[in-house]
Amino acid sequence: MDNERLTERIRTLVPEAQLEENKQFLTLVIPADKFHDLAVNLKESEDTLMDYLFCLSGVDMIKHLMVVYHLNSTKHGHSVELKVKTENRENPAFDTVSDIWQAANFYEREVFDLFGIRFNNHPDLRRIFLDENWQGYPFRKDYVDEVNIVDL
Amino acid sequence: MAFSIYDFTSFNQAIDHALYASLPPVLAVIVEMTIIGLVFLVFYAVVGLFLVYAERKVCAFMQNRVGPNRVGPYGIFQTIADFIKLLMKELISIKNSDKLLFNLAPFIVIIASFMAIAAIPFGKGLQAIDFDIGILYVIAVSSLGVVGILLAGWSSNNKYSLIGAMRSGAQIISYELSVGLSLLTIIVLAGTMQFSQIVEGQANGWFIFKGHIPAFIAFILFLIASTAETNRGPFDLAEAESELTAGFHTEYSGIKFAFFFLAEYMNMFIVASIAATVFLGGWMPFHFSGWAGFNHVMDYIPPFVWYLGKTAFVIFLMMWFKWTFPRLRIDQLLNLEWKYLLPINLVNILVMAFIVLMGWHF
Amino acid sequence: MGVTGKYFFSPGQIVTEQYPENRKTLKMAERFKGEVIMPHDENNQHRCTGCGICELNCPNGSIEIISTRIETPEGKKVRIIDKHIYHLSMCTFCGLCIKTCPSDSLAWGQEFEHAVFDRSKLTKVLNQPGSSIIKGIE
Amino acid sequence: MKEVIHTPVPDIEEEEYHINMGPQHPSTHGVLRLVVSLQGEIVKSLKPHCGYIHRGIEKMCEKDTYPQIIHLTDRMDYLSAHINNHAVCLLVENALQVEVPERVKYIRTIIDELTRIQSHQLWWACYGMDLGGLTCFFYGLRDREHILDIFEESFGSRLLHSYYTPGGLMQDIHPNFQKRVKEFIKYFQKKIKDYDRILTGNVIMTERTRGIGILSKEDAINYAVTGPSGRASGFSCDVRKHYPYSVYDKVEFREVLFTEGDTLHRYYARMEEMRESMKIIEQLIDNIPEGEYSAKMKAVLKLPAGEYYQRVETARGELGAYCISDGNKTPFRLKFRSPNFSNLGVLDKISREHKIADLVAIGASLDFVIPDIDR
Repeated sequence: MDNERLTERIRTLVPEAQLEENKQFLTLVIPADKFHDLAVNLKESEDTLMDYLFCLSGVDMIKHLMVVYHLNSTKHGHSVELKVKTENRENPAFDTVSDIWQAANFYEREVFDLFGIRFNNHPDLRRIFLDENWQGYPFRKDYVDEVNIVDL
Repeated sequence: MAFSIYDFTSFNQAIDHALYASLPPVLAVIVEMTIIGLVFLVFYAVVGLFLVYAERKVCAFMQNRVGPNRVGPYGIFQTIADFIKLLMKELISIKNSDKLLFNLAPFIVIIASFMAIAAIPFGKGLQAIDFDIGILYVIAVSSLGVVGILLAGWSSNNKYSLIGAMRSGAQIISYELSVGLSLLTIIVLAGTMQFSQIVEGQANGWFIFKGHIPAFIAFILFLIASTAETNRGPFDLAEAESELTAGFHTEYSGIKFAFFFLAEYMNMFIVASIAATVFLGGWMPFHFSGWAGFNHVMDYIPPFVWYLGKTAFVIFLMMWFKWTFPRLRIDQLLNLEWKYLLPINLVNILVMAFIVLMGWHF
Repeated sequence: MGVTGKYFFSPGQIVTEQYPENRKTLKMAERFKGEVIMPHDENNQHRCTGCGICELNCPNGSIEIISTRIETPEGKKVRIIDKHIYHLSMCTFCGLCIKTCPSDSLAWGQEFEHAVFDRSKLTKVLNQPGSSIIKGIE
Repeated sequence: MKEVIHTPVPDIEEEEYHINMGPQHPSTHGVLRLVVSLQGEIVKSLKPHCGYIHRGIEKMCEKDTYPQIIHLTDRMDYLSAHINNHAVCLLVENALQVEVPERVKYIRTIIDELTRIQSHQLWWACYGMDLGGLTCFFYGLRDREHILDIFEESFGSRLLHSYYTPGGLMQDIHPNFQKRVKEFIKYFQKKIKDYDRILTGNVIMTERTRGIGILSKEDAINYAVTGPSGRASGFSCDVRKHYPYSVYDKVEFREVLFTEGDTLHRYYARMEEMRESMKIIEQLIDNIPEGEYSAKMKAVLKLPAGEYYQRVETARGELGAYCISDGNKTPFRLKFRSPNFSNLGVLDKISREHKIADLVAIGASLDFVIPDIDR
C-alpha cells in the first residue's frame, strides 16, 4: 500500500489524525485515546498488516511529551510513523501496545523509566534501567541532576 | 621369571623382618602403617600437583598457548606456588551453612580417593593391600566421594552448589553401573578380582588384546564412564562453570578448595590406573609372544615406568576428551548412560562370557 | 578431537604474546593511539598556537588550555600557550583533537603503559617547560 | 472456640525457587542479571534486570556535536563499533545530503564486514565456552586477533576505533590494509573449517541445541528479534538487503535464512554469515576506487530541523538511529533502537520449560552485548 492510500486508510479510522509533511516516513499524529484501536486495526487488517514495531521512542518536546511508533509491514513492506502527544507533564499516560506487539513491552518500560510516561494496562511496568527508588525521569529536558550530570 | 629383577616382594619382606625382629609386633605394625601412610601422602601430593601442571600444559598446547611459564623453568613450580597460595588463603565461613557438614565434606572426598589408592598395584610387590576383591573395593570406595560432594553442595546453602551436587549425585550413581559392568567384562575374562592376579594374568598379553573386540569395547566404555564418574569434562556438569559458576565447591576457599581440587585430580589418576591395570596390563611390560629378544629388552624397563606410562596415556586421553568436547546436558547424560552404555555393556558381558566359555580368547 | 590433537602436536603455532618479556621487541602499529602528545623539535619548539579548537572539539573535556595574550615586537597581539593540559584519565581516544588541530601540533604517542599509583599523575602538561612556538605558524 | 485455619501446604513438586544469574555470572557476558524461577532444573520464568551499565548515551548525545557523538556510539555495541559509527555517519550524511566519495563507501563496507566477522568470531568463541568446550574460546580469539591487528594498523586501536566521521573517514586506510585483509581471508577460510570440525560437526553440540529455544517466525517479528537470531527463524530482516546503504547494493551476497529458529540454527545462521561476509570482502577488496577519503564537510555540522531515521545491520541485528533535530549543532533527541534490547525481550519466552543448561545455550545463541542493551 502506498503512502496516500495508507493515509486515507488511517484517516477513515481516525478522522482527527494530522499528517506531518516532508518526513522520511509517512508521519501521522494520532489522538492518544484513539491510538490503541488504530494500532489493533493496523496490525490485524490484511491489507495493512503492520506486524513489525521496529522502534518506539519517547521524546520530550518541551511543550509536550511524545511517543513515536515506527511500524513496518514485513509482508507489504510499507512503513508508517505514528505519534501520540500529551501536554500533561505531571502524569502522562497512554494505552499500552504491548498486547499487540510484544516488543513494545521492553520499549515501553524504557520510556516509562526515562520519561515518566505511564502505559495503561502494561503487564509489568517497572523501571528497567534505573534503580527502583530513583527520583525523577532523567531524559526529560527539565531534569536536573547536579551530581551525576556534568556540564562541560 | 624374567622380570624378577624388579620384584619388590623380597625388599618388603626384608623390611618386615627387620621390624619384627627389633620391635614388638604391635609397634612393628604401627611403624609399617605409618611408613606406608607417609609414602602415600607424599605420593598423593606429588602426583596431584604434577597432574594439575600437566593438565594446564596439555590444554595450553591444545589451545595454542604457552601455559604456565613464569615460576621456574617452563613453569614447573607453578602448581606448588598455587598450593602455597591456597594454604595461605582465608577460609571463608558462610552464614546459615551447616558448619559441621561444610567442614566435613572436603575430608570425605579426599579420604575416599586416599582409600582407593591403597589397593592399586604400582609394581610387583608395590601394593599396600592386595585384596582378593580388589576391584570391588576400589569401585566401592571411589564412589564414596559422591557423599562428600553431596554434603558440600547441601551444606554450603547455595542454590548453585545444590544443583551441582544433585547433578553430581545422579551422574555418579548412574555411571557407577557402567564402570562396574565394564570391569566385570574383564573379570569374566580374568577369572579373578584380585589386582595382583589380574596383572599376573596379563603376563603373556594385555587383556585389551586378549579379549578381542569385547575387551576393547569394555575399555572404551570404561573410559567414558570413568570420565563421567570423576566429574571431568565433557561430563563436568557438577561444576559446569558457565552454568553453575563452580557447582558444589562454589563456596569453598583456601585449603578446603584445594582438597576438592586435589581429590578431583587424584580420582582421575585412580581411574586411569585402574584402566591401565585392568586393560593395559598394569606394570606388565609389553610382550609379543615369540619375540624373545624384544621381550627381554622390554623386561629391563622397570615395572613402575610401565605402569606410570600407561596411566599417563590414559590420563592424556581423558584430558584430550575434556579439552575437545562441549559439555552434555543432564538429560542427555542420563540418556547416554541408561539407553546406550548400559545395554551395550550388558551385551558385551554376554559376548565375553561366551568367548570365555568357548575358549576363544588367547 | 582431531583438531585439538593436531594443535597439541604442533607447538609451533603458539600465539601467546609474552608481554613483559617481549617489551624490547614489541612494536606497536605506527598509528597506535596510546596517548595524545605534542611533538617538539630539537630546539624545544612546538606548533601549538593555543587557539583552543582541540578544547572545543573534545567531547569529554580532557583538554584545557591556559594561554596568555602577549604583544609581539611588531606590535601584534598574539596568544601563546602557558600550559596545554591533557587529562589522560578522561580521554576516550576519539582523535577529534588531532584531526581538527589547524596547525597539526598534536599527534598520537606510542606509549601505552599508563598505569600509575596516583590519579593526579594522569594529568599531563603537553608543552614542555620553556618551549616556544615554531616561527611562522599562525 | 478456636477457629481452625487451614494454611495451604505448598505442594513440594510445584514449589519454585529463584536464582540470580548475574550480574556476575560467567555466562551472561557482562552485567546482565537474570532472575530465574526454577523448578528443579527447569526454567519456569525469567526476568531480566538490566541497567547495570546504563550510561545515558542518548542523553549525552544531546550535549555533543555530531562528530563527537561518533565516539559514544562505539561504546554501545563494542563488538560492532564501526557499524554503530556507520549509523550516525549515514544519518548525518543523508540529512545534509552529502555525497560521500565512492572510496569511502567501499572502505566502509569492507570494514563493516570485517567487524561482523570479528564479532561473530568472538560469539563463536563464547558460544563454545558456554557449552563447555573451552578450547573453542581460544581458537575464536586467536583468529580474531588477526582482524584486530588489521584494525590496529589502520585505525590505531583494537576495539573502540572512532574511525568513521560524518562525511568520510578519520584518515586513509593503511597501505598494507588490502594485502593484509586478503591474507586474512585466505587464512580464515582454512580456519573456519576447523571451527566446523570442532563444534559444528560435534554430535554433543548439535544434540544439545537442536529443538531448544524455538522461536517461530511470527514471534520473531512480534518481539522484533532481528539479526541472525531473527533470520534463523525465517524473518527476513537484513537491512543490507532491504534498505541497502554504502555499496551493499553492488555486491552479491545471500541473506542467510532458516526456518527452524532453534538454537542450533541460530548457530548455523551466524556461521553462514561469516562466510557471506568473506564473500562480500572478496568482491570489494580489489576494487577500492582511488579518491578522497572524506567529503568536504563544514567545520560545524548543523542538521536542518526535522526527523531522521537511519538503520544499519550490526552483527546482532538492526540498529536504528532516530534523530530529531531542531537545527542546532547538537541533536535535540537521538534515540538508538539497539538490536540487543529487543532481542533480550524474547529470552523469557523461548527459555521457558527448558533446563538451566539450555538457558545458557539460548543466551549464547542470542549473542548479547550488555552495553548495547543498557546504552
